[in-house]
Amino acid sequence: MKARVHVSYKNGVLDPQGKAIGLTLANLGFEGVGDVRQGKLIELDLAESDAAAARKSVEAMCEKLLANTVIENYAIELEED
Amino acid sequence: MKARVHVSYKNGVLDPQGKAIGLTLANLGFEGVGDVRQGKLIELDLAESDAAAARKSVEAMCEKLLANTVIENYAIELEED
Amino acid sequence: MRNEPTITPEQVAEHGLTEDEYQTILNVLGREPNLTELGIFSVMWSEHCSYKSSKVWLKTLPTEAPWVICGPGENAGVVDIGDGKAAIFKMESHNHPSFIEPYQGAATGVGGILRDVFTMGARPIANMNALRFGAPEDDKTRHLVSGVVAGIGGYGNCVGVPTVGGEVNFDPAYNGNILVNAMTVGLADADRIFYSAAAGIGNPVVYVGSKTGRDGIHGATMASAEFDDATEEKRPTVQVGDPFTEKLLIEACLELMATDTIVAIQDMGAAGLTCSSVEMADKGGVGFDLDIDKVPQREAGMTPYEVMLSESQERMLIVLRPGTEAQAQAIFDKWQLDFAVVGHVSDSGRFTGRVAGEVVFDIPVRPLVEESPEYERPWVEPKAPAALAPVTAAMEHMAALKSLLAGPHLSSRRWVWEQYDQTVMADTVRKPGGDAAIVRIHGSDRGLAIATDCTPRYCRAEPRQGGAQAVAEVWRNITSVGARPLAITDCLNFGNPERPEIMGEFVGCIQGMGEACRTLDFPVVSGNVSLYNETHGQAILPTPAIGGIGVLDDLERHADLALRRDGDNLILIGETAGHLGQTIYLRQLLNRGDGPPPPVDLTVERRNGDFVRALIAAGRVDTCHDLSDGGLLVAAAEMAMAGDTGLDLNGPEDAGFWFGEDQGRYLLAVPEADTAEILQLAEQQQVPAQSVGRTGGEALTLNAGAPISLAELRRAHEAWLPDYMRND
Amino acid sequence: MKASVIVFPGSNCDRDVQVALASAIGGTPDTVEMVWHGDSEMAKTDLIVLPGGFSYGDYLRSGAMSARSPVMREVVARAEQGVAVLGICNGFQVLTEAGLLPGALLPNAGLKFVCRDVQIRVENSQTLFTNGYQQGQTLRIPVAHHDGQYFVEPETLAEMRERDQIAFRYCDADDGRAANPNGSIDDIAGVFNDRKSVLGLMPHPERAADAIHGGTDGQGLLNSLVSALS
Ligand SMILES: Nc1ncnc2c1ncn2[C@@H]1O[C@H](COP(=O)(O)OP(=O)(O)O)[C@@H](O)[C@H]1O
Ligand SMILES: [Mg+2]
Repeated sequence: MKARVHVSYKNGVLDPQGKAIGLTLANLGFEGVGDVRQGKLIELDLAESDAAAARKSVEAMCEKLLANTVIENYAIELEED
Repeated sequence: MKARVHVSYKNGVLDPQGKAIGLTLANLGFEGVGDVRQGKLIELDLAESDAAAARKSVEAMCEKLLANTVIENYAIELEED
Repeated sequence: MRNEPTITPEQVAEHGLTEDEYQTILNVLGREPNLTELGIFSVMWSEHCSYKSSKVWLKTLPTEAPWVICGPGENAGVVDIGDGKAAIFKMESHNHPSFIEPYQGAATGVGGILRDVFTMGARPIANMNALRFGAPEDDKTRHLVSGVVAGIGGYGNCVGVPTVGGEVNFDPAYNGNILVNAMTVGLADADRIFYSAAAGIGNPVVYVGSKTGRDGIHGATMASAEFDDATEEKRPTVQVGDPFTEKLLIEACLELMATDTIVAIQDMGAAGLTCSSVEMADKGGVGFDLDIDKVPQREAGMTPYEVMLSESQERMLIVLRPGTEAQAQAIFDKWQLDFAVVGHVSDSGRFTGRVAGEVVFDIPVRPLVEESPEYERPWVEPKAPAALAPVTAAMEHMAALKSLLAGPHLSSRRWVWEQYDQTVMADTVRKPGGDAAIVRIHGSDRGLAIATDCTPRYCRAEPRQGGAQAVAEVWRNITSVGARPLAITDCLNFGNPERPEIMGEFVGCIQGMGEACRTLDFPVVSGNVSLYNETHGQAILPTPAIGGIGVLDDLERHADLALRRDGDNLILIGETAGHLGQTIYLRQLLNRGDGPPPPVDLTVERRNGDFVRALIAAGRVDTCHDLSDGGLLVAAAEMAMAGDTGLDLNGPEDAGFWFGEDQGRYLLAVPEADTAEILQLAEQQQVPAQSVGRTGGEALTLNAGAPISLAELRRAHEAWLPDYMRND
Repeated sequence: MKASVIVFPGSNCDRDVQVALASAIGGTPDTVEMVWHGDSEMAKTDLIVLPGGFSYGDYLRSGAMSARSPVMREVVARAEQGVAVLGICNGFQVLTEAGLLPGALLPNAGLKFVCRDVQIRVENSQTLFTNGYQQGQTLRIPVAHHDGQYFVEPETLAEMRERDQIAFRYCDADDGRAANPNGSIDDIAGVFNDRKSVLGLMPHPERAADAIHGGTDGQGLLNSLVSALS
């Protein structure tokens, strides 16, 4: 089973990277670009084949390591091989 | 329209971040975690409402700024508001 | 005024205000506050902003000297360093945020202290960091070390200010409350210092930097509250630092400061726009009238409460001369920073905010500052430590040395400082690894020496001695490189001041610091207090971290600790009684923490230090190291390893001689030809001095025992921290 | 010789390299011109320097945003005319992002910022940047970077070797640690373009150019330029 974890800053937390990208896109002449946010996408190969068990384990990984929930949210997507 | 750009290292480019995450997960006692890769996810709010035009413009952003195609691949997903 | 629901007792309590404090608010306003006003009072009267528990004691510290241009009370302290230049410096804590989010907490700590310094007109030229973590065995420690160090580096490196030194301690007392204290030193022209007192009725009040978001609201109150299990649940907002914007802000502000447009300037730190406005208005004896809707905002729909209490980073407030708005704006536009006229200076003496013309808060400035609570917290005299029980040597001395060098307390901190850019700006003369860092005063042959220190276990055992020792050790470290110590900043980290024992520690440390400052002519010019560092009633060790600076009039004449030559005599300066109480030797090798800390005799400290400094300044000594944690044998080994030159040491056999931590001592390496004369000079000046060894070879030998190679020692010394952090 | 240093928002070694270059030229600092990134005009110059720092915070990718700033179009045009271009640290990253040098700079293999002295070997002393050194000479110069891991496709690397485009390699650590501080492929610390008119390197020669730095091995690079271009 494959898991994709998307870690992003919570709403209201400053995202300096996103801000700088937005500025540069504007400087490059791209128009109509509003808010830009940059997050992480972590892809994991899991031996686990049961979806519920996999989700539980990835959730634990997020809480313990992949995200700092003080400032970050995470979302998990699972995909059968 | 919202665009999500997923930027990841090409095969053959070392991904030390992914590797470090994998190691730490193992140290934390998570079992059965195989390959781990870390990429970026860039989310853009676009004024453009036509999907084809939006994709074209985001492709240009990727080629010009968001990805370095010497080392990275990118994938674009669009989402109506 | 907009109609808002009346304030409930719960709201008052949630804002950390006591009933008495709330009653004072009612008296000041002559009516009930609205929620925004309550928020403003609460942050202004928080421990962090009002120093309500510490003020009475801080006033007892000496703050003056002929070279002090500006002491405590402004954003940072300013001292004259000669040649028309001034050094501006301060230290600040970011303890609580760093525990919750180590990377961002530490990073924004560095950002905050940088702003305190450049807001006064200085270009930051050096950063320092004093870090205290829990026991290495504690689950959280490794993760905290990793994040804090990366965060300090992440911010300072990006901004382009070298991090040139600091300290790292581990002790179980910090398990639930780590300490992250950051210091910045800046350089300015002595006649171009900028202050925060607003003036000029009608002058524009200008906001520059980043936009205001909903981050860090209640940060100032959080920094003043004790931790409990619910804290992690509450998930207080920690700010994310943007060092890139900070770098632009430094350049833009310095560019603006070169013009003639600024009346007053102040960074927005704790309590953001509220605290900066109120302080500027109060210092100038004027009022401030703000249009809240003109404040650049990152998010839609922010309430005045949120705008006023936000602790978004990288923002400054400026009062401009009338008519200079366009000139100023052009500079901030160039650096792509926000710029907005958000109000004006008024003669009302009131702090007023409006949204769409409607008044949303209206508070008299003077009482908001002057009626702030000030407590004479009860305190008890700390118990005198019991006498030291007899000590039997733990093991053979060389084995003890190796074990100490390879342990958590005395191992090399290279793993830490290599994550910091130590050489950007190309003026770093002495990097981390010595007693004090040295940074060249740009474009001259002069330098600044910078050191931070504190020995918390001494402070716990005997606060008064500990407070004096911390100041003395900084003075000694600066002296060791040959610099003239000028002044200090402090960061006073303690537990809950409402407990009389803790308040007793605080009082004792301050008294000791004050005595040391007076005797050593080393005044306090800035500082910061961080209280309530406790979890479940477990307080940290009392930790008055001291940061000091000194000046070197001739960079050619400075000393460092690396042995340079074979055949030098190693001269020990100062009295060695063999004091083992509270030493690292006792603690690490015998697992004991008893006895009094080493006594500090400030007159002797001064006499010995003045002697050593004069020798270095005269160009007669170029190799010097002060003695501190671990005592004589550790210091000698550090000199040998740094210079890759061996030592043959001779002296009495007792552990106290080699590992005692008697104060006021230095080791000098002196060529044979000069030795007799230097010993004679010492005798004339009643400075104890004796030869304890001779340099040469590639090993350390003690009293003709089995040698231990420098390579082996170095391996032991360098290994502990990287090994410990291997899997962070 | 006329030299220009490009200043990007977030550059922080611009002054350092200005001071070091001016001293190599033998003038006061203002003899070296500072050019703001937003300017697309640049006076005639013999050497363009892209300094170290964190332009645009190193956000997204180091050097990525600066490489797209207006002044870089002019730098690329001048480089094509043969004007010498030197990129140090962040400047090296900008040059690869702008396509003036092959390859890319990835985060250090150790994932940490690293600031320490390294030893590098001069691999090609027949260029305007390195003529003051001996072939194979070892230099001690500090690095200070987070993203210094040089990467290039194996085929390109083979071509680069063929054409003597490797300028410096990390070598002989003298403190028992790995010589290569960042995991760079083939231990590469600096590379030339095909014409040897553009050099990018991670170590900071301007921080080893004055007795107070504790070493002056970087001075040779600046002196080489002065003697070649004056
Ligand atoms: N956090 C840190 N950041 C930078 N340098 C550090 C840090 N901790 C320790 N160092 C450096 O390591 C050396 C030894 O530190 P320490 O043992 O505290 O010195 P001392 O005993 O002279 O006070 C000093 O040069 C100090 O600046
Ligand atoms: Mg010392």
